[in-house]
Amino acid sequence: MTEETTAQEEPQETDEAAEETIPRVLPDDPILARLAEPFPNVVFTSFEPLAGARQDTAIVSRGELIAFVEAVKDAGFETFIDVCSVDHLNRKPRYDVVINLLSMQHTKRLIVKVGVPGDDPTVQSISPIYAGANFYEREVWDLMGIVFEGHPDLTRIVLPDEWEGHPLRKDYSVGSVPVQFKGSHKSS
Amino acid sequence: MAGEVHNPNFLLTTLDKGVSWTRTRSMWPATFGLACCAIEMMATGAAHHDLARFGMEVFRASPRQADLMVVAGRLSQKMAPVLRQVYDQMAEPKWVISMGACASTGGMFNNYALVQGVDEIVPVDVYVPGCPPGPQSLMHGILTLQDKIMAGEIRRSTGLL
Amino acid sequence: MSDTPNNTEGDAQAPTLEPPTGSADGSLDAAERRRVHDIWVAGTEEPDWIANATDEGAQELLPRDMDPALQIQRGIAVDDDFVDEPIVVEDERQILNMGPQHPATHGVLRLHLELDGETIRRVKPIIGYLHTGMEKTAENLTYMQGGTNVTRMDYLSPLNNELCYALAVEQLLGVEIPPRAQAIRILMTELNRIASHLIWVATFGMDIGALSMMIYGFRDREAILAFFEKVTGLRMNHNYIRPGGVAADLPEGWEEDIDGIFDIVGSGLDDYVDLLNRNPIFLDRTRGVGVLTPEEAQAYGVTGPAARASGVNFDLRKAFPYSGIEQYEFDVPLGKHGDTLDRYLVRMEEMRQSLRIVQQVLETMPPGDYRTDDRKVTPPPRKRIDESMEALIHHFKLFTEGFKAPAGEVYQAVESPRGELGMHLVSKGGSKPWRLHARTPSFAIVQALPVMLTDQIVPDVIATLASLDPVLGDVDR
Amino acid sequence: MDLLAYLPIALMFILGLVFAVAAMWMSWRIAPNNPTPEKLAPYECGIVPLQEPVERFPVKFYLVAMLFVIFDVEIIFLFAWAVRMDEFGWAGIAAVGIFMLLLIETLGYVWKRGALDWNVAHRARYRRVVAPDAQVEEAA
Repeated sequence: MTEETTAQEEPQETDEAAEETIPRVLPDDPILARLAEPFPNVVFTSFEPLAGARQDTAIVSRGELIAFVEAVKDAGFETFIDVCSVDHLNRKPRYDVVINLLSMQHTKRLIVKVGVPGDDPTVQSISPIYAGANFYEREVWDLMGIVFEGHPDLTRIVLPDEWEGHPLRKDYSVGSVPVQFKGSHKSS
Repeated sequence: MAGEVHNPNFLLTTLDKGVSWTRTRSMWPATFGLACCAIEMMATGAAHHDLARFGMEVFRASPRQADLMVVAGRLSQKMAPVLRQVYDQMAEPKWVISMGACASTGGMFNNYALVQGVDEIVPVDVYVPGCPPGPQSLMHGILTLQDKIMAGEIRRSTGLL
Repeated sequence: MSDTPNNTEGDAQAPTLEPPTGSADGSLDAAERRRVHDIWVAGTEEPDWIANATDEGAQELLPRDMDPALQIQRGIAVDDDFVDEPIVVEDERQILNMGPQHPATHGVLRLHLELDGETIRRVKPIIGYLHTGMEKTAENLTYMQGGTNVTRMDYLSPLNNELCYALAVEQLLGVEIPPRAQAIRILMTELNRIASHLIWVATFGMDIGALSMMIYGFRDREAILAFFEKVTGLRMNHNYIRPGGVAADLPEGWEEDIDGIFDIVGSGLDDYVDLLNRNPIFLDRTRGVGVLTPEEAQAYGVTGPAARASGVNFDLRKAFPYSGIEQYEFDVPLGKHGDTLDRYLVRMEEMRQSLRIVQQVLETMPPGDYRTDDRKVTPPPRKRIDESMEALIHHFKLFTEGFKAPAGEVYQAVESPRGELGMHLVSKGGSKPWRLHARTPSFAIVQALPVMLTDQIVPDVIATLASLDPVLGDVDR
Repeated sequence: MDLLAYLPIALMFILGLVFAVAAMWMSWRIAPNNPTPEKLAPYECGIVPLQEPVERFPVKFYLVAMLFVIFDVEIIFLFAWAVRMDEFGWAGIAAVGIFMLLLIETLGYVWKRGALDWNVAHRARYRRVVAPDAQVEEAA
């Protein structure tokens, strides 16, 4: 089962230019198949865990994110669940914005992943499509520093206003106070 | 209070002891519940463990009517000025109990987000250990504070009483 | 680009979410009375007519005449909620803080209210006053220690957090959990749901004015906490459900304790129903207050009892069953109007259903091991250590460096008392998670507050907030 | 003129005075008192307000206060009657009836004019739940 997840790994490197090495396999699920036709270079992978739901992931490039999310919404994924971000630090598109959507009608989940480069961390905001994405995108901006264009109110939500830096980035230290007893971990 | 009593019908005490006694027996805590310790503080205040036995009949929300501030929970950097403001707006004489490991020393969250110990912001009288401290430990902390008040002097007396 | 979810089961007369019709060209003067409420926008300077403003500069309420395009982009154009002419005087406007230190905000939530007399014209929830940086801390704790960090997020239902974290890690490891451990997990999380709903009933009653509910709720909850203390050793923050099973087996005589809980909580529930359900004051305070329509619930990601009260028929325990819960039968209560009364009725019914599940677990508790015997994941029993060298090595490695999880990205969701609690776990093969994001239900509930609270009077805000039961540890993490 | 008869009253008066003054003096001497600026600032749930809160309160609060005063004073008048109700007989009841009628009439007027209406029932969301079938013309 583990090679399944590793297979999931390398498509991220190539999501910018979808090479031909990965055969264009349409997902077996009818809804996702219908969704996949109009978007040739969106890579669909799925991961069958031991417990819980089958996890379908769609790796999208930044350019067509808005179009794809709108298509996903029309395909029946009407419930917005989550937007979060992952800092891969030394991977080529450094950040991953992970959008989690749920379809209550078909009881299906879809995770949309967008690679965001480290030097210009901006991506389109999906709050016009899902109003629920507002606070989540503000939190991602606040903690990870990814700017969402078109977001109505991109201010800090969780940290005090005058805070500098984005703590969840891997190069931001934990900021722990060194504890007095000997041999404790230095303030990493 | 007063040690030896010649005549059992007389109760000899000093003004300090008398006033301190009145202060300790009806301290109203200001609700400053932040996180998990606040749930234990509410459980202590509810019927089963009943703080009213120690004179803490009711948790006053506004600092104007409170004598004791129980900081129950983890204090984040964004909440620190609020804590200081509420502490300043409490009327003297006022005391602070720092309830739980997170309030006393930042607890298990030694990171950027928490103030590592409430005593960096407000003077603390009693630290209650535990994560969260059970109702019994909180009550023990309150009794310790009452003994501390009984021992202390009420005000620097300036000559003429 | 109107934002109209094609939702089928919303009842007919609930409004769909389209931007105001009169604004094809974006100008709003046509429908003067149908003023559009934005939720909040900041970053533009404050107009002079707002009498005063409190601090936190960047997060001020936006002036009323904001750019219509932004309103359309908002997606949710909450129509002015008045049917006939509103009795609201425009210029007597006041900005108040229902601030972090407030008895009725269930923690350190701050509501930035713009008031017209008692009517609330605009609300802005400001959070972050309990931000503990848990997601950053999670990256420095091994998988074994992660439970202690995660269990302090939603401090009213710690066992649900631990279960979600444990399931996510087990998905990565692909380890098989013995049936007894799965049954114990369901037993503990359902009892935790009842304890969490009991606190909710206590504070909900107290906020509405039934002060004695606070005493009853906490009194009944003590019975469950005593059972938790007996099984896990702690009243809260147990770290009992760990990757690979549970920390310890159930003590002898746990069946009698559960029967004791049935009597106390069962009779307690009947008392609350007699006390509240036909009480005219309670009904007046809760009917029609804080209405959330099914489309808004889905658009904002509100799940759990708050969404089920609006008629959204979705429960994770039925849709995506986990940890063997599909073998117990229980039903999912649904409301119709999505107001505070329906949320109350849904939660009371949920407590009864949880009691039913605990009853079934009590009857069908399988024997066997309470954690997996794959010694790479769970430590060997204590006495084995001094018998075999290999057990000692396992024990030593597990507690110093922790086990290594294969690389991968996993999302696991669990039905917590407040809604869908999900853990997005990314691992790069080390013994510490590379990234752990917790999708918490209260965050979505707080975000949907403006939609429910606009044009209400202040006492209704307290009733609505109490019925939604947000936990601020959940919101700020 | 036996001033002595009035001695108890004088004593009571003096005692009252002494007790009041002693209590005030005791609290002034013993209770700590340092009015810091924060303490004098208005309490806004812990947030430091930039400016003083607005002085112009909406008129609706003033209306409710006035109504309370009117009906409270009305009750006080009733006390005098209630104490000796049986002696006054029907004449008493008639007098009080007229007095009460006047005030109930004002209550009716005020109720109709909407002073007691906190526009809870005017909200579409509230109407849809409380009276779903009432065909009220929705705003266009």
